[in-house]
Amino acid sequence: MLSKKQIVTWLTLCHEVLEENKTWLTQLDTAIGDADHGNNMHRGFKKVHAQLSELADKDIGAIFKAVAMTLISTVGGASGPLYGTFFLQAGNKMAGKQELSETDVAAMMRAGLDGVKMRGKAQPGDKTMVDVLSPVTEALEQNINDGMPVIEALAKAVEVAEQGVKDTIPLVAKKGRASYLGERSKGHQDPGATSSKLIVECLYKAARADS
Amino acid sequence: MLSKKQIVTWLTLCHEVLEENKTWLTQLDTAIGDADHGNNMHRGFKKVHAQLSELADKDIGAIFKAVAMTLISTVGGASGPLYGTFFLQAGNKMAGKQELSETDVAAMMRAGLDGVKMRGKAQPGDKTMVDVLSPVTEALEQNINDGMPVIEALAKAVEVAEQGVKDTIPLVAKKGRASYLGERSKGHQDPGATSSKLIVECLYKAARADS
Amino acid sequence: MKKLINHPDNVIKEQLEGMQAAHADLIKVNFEPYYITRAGGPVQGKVALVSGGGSGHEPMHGGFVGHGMLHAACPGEVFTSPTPDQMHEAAKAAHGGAGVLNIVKNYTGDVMNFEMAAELAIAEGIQVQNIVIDDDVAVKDSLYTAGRRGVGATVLIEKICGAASEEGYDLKALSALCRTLNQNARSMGMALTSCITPANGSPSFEIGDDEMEIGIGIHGEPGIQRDKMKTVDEIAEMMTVGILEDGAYSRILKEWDQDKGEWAEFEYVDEPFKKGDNVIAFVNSMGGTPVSELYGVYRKMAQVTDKFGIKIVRNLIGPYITSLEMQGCSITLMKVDDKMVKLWDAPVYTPGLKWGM
Amino acid sequence: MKKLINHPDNVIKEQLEGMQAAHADLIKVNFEPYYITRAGGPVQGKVALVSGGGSGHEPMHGGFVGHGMLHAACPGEVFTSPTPDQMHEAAKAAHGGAGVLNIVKNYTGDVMNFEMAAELAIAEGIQVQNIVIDDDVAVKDSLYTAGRRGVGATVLIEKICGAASEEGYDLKALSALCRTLNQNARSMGMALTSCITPANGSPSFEIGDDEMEIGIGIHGEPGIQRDKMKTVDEIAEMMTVGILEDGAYSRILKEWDQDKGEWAEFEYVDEPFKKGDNVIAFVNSMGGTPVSELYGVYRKMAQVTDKFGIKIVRNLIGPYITSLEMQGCSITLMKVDDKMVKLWDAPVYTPGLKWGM
Ligand SMILES: Nc1ncnc2c1ncn2[C@@H]1O[C@H](COP(=O)(O)OP(=O)(O)O)[C@@H](O)[C@H]1O
Ligand SMILES: Nc1ncnc2c1ncn2[C@@H]1O[C@H](COP(=O)(O)OP(=O)(O)O)[C@@H](O)[C@H]1O
Ligand SMILES: [Mg+2]
Ligand SMILES: [Mg+2]
Ligand SMILES: [Mg+2]
Ligand SMILES: [Mg+2]
Repeated sequence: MLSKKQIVTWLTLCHEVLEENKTWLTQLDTAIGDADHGNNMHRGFKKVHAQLSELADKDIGAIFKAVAMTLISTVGGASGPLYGTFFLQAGNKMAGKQELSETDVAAMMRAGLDGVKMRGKAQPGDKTMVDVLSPVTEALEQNINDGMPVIEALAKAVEVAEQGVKDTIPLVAKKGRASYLGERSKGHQDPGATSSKLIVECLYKAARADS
Repeated sequence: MLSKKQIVTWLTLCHEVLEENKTWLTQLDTAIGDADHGNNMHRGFKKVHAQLSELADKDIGAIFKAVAMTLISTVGGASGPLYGTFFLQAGNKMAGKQELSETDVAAMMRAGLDGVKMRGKAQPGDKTMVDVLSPVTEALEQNINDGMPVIEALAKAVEVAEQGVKDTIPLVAKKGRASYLGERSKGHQDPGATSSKLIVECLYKAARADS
Repeated sequence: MKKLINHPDNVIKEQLEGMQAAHADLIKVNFEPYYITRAGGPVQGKVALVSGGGSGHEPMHGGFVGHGMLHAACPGEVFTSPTPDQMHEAAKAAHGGAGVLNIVKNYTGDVMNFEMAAELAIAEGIQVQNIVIDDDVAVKDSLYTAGRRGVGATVLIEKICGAASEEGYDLKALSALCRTLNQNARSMGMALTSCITPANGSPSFEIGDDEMEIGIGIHGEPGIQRDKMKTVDEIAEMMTVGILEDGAYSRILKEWDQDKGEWAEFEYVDEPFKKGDNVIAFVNSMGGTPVSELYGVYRKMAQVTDKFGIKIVRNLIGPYITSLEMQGCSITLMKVDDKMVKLWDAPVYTPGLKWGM
Repeated sequence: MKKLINHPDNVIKEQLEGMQAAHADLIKVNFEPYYITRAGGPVQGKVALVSGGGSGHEPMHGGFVGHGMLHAACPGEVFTSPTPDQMHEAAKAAHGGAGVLNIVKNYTGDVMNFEMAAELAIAEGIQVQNIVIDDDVAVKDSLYTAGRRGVGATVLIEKICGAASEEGYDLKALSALCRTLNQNARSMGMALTSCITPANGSPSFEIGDDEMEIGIGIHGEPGIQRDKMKTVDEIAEMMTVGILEDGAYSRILKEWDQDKGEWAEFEYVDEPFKKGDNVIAFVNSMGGTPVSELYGVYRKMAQVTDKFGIKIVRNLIGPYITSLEMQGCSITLMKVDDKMVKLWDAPVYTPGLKWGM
């Protein structure tokens, strides 16, 4: 189970981690993009973090939808609408909840992933954030369905995320800005997949923090 | 005495030497100017050289005036009108001559220098070609008045020219483009003084060539 | 990084303040969120032409707000699409009761953000259409990529559609014109240098003094290939031939279906240029290349188009859709008929483009 | 050196060919010697406005030939004054029977070559006047230097005098206007980078990534001083204050004395700017700086002029008088009265500047 407090911790950690990794994400987006992903994600989650105190009394679904609105109106670029839609769909699915069961966590990821795929039309293998979000969602669903507790399931999700982001390296991008580079996108890690992995890691860390 | 043949040799040597020194003059004009003096002088004397064959039957004054017209219409910048006026006034002074006596050589230089000073209003010490042409003219007048033969007088003139161009180095430019730099023009050799020195050296070499 | 800026965080705000100070007679800059509208306010009864994109491409789009061109423009962060709320505010501020046409350059972010913006406006009863511009031939196919980028044609389209709005085209007719112009246009870009965004402070790619990038976009990203530096004749010929020999191009673009009240997909097939076509030729500086070099490009491009049997009826030469200080150029050819040429010639009075009034 | 050129020896010719191909409706390029005149030919009964200078400053001057601005322009080699025979041919081609006004930027070469050209025209019975432009405040005095350089004011003067010629000013009145405009204008320039001339292939000066040159001209030469790089606010403030606090300036300029039939020297004293003055403000890119950064410059410049009590009534912002691809900017302020503003607003239609028609 994840408490609301842990959800808020998750979002706080996202802000810290995306700030720490701003330069790294920028470098990734320099090699195969326009060098703004680090700044985009930092800007968005900084604003999310600033709003967390006034969201404390809302249910988790409402928190996610507020996060969605903030990301959509702050991030810009491709990642803004995509992550925004992730949290919007997650928020719809988690409407009214004050805490998330294991099953909720898997459903939240599935709703978010489906939103990203609906919005961006990417499939696994296209060298995008979907190459992390998809295997993570499937692993969570599988493990949680098998009865794994949430902390362990998220630990496994992190491993899957790490593998997923590494797996983007040899891919030729078929979506997003990197796709303009064709074969030249090979050999470079995808920035959006990287920020997704970081976000998943933060969820795991939040699950291990105080509830 | 200088024969017409030696005068033509002089102009031919000017072309060769200014071509060889094009990069050097460019570098000097880069430090305290707009980096075109080497190209300007090369362009002008290349055209002069191309016309020399058709000037063979004219008198020395007419040759100089043709050189003036060519330089004026080809060189551009500050050095075009200045060197053009040098040869125009020299040509007027040497009108009708088929050979130049020692006295003629001094008078030619004086007429040319006066033309340059009339046109550009520079005085010795302003860090220009006048800082070579003026001491050269005075030395020639003095030595030739004292009865020195032309080759020896020109050898002395070359020494004076070399000293004159070195003397431009510590000067603060008061004329021309270098004057915009104020104190920053100190420590740099003047490009126009350098091309003047080269031209004087060529006259000396021509005096030692076949008449 | 050496730029005429203060703190990188304030670049966009300050440059917009400078634009406002300079062009108070032409434009009104809103600061929270950022958007630019005409100083005279919305034009009642005319379709509002709206565009936007990352900052860093000036004068596009903010410099094209004014009579005869855009009604509103939204600048995002440097090279980052603006956000839906920003575009929605701009559309509301510019709306003159006859609907909004969003000119959307084909980048994943631009398309998604403009779609969400359109949904917000439609939800409030404003008629909207989004037309996607995708003229860049360097990106070869649409199946295995995000599709062709929207580049130089955007400027020409903003001008011609701006005139058409002025003439009273309704939203449907203006959308059709915009669509046709996009289908009529093809572009190709190249770079001698990359560029440095204020937020990052380092070049967007490294490139040697004897190299060039072919097939670049406008966001400082690498092109489709790296080559040894060539002469301008070779470069201009390669780019122009690349445009002229580009074959039929097919892809699916999303537009709003007014009747069904939802997004619908349409397949469009562009035909290649052919002998006898009249074109507008646009030779663009990426920002750091001076106009003198553009004339060297134009010279060879005009020889190639002439040999192909194409007639250049109008041209535009200068820095109009840029990538900060990048040195490089792009060529756009747009097939036009007499009506389009008249619209091109119609008066325009914006910070970045003026003639006829 | 990476430029969009072919062989360095052919740069000027090819870029002129490109200009001719692009603007056959506006200009006619002569190739031996190089000069540019209006496509419509000389304008009978109006004073022919002629200027020229080294190539490398495009669009100035060739890009300013056309209705409402220059009648002829002479491009020399890069950064090298054109020659008298060239200017004489241009004057003859442009002469419409009402005399020729040469706008001469104050460089030793430009002044001497234009003087010799004027003498050639006068000898053929053409009425001529040469007015020297010397607006650069970075050069402090005229006694121990070649005098202030002619820089940004040249563009504004070519526009305003072009309109005055169109209005029918005779040579005397046009010369007087030109002289007054020059006395009303002051400029200052700075550079972040140097530039590379095609003929030489290497930078005109070395400069570090944390340095800038203050008080540059337009020929790639070093400025009057080297500084550590500063913010755009500091730079724009320094330049604008430098212009506004420049005191009375006195120098001797040569003009043709029509009655005596010879060159005569005149002492001119320019008064400094004062509270209540109306000005045209011109923020210029040296060629490689994008317009977005110019707006950052404009913002602070406008704050400084406002504080000084000066009103900006018109402005010009962009790359108009350049040094190849140099990154940097210049500011020009020109005091104007209502008549001058009307001339500024008058229609102009040239490759480099268009409005009103
Ligand atoms: N269609 C898409 N579906 C899913 N993810 C995408 C898509 N397009 C781009 N992305 C993700 O967005 C990331 C880039 O984000 P960002 O740099 O913020 O946007 P932009 O490309 O507009 O500059 C990519 O690394 C990729 O992971
Ligand atoms: N008023 C002057 N009188 C004499 N010589 C001058 C004067 N002005 C400039 N020069 C000479 O011209 C040289 C520069 O020539 P050049 O580079 O060809 O012309 P520009 O300065 O127009 O580029 C200077 O080095 C100087 O010797
Ligand atoms: Mg990006
Ligand atoms: Mg020089
Ligand atoms: Mg982006
Ligand atoms: Mg020169």
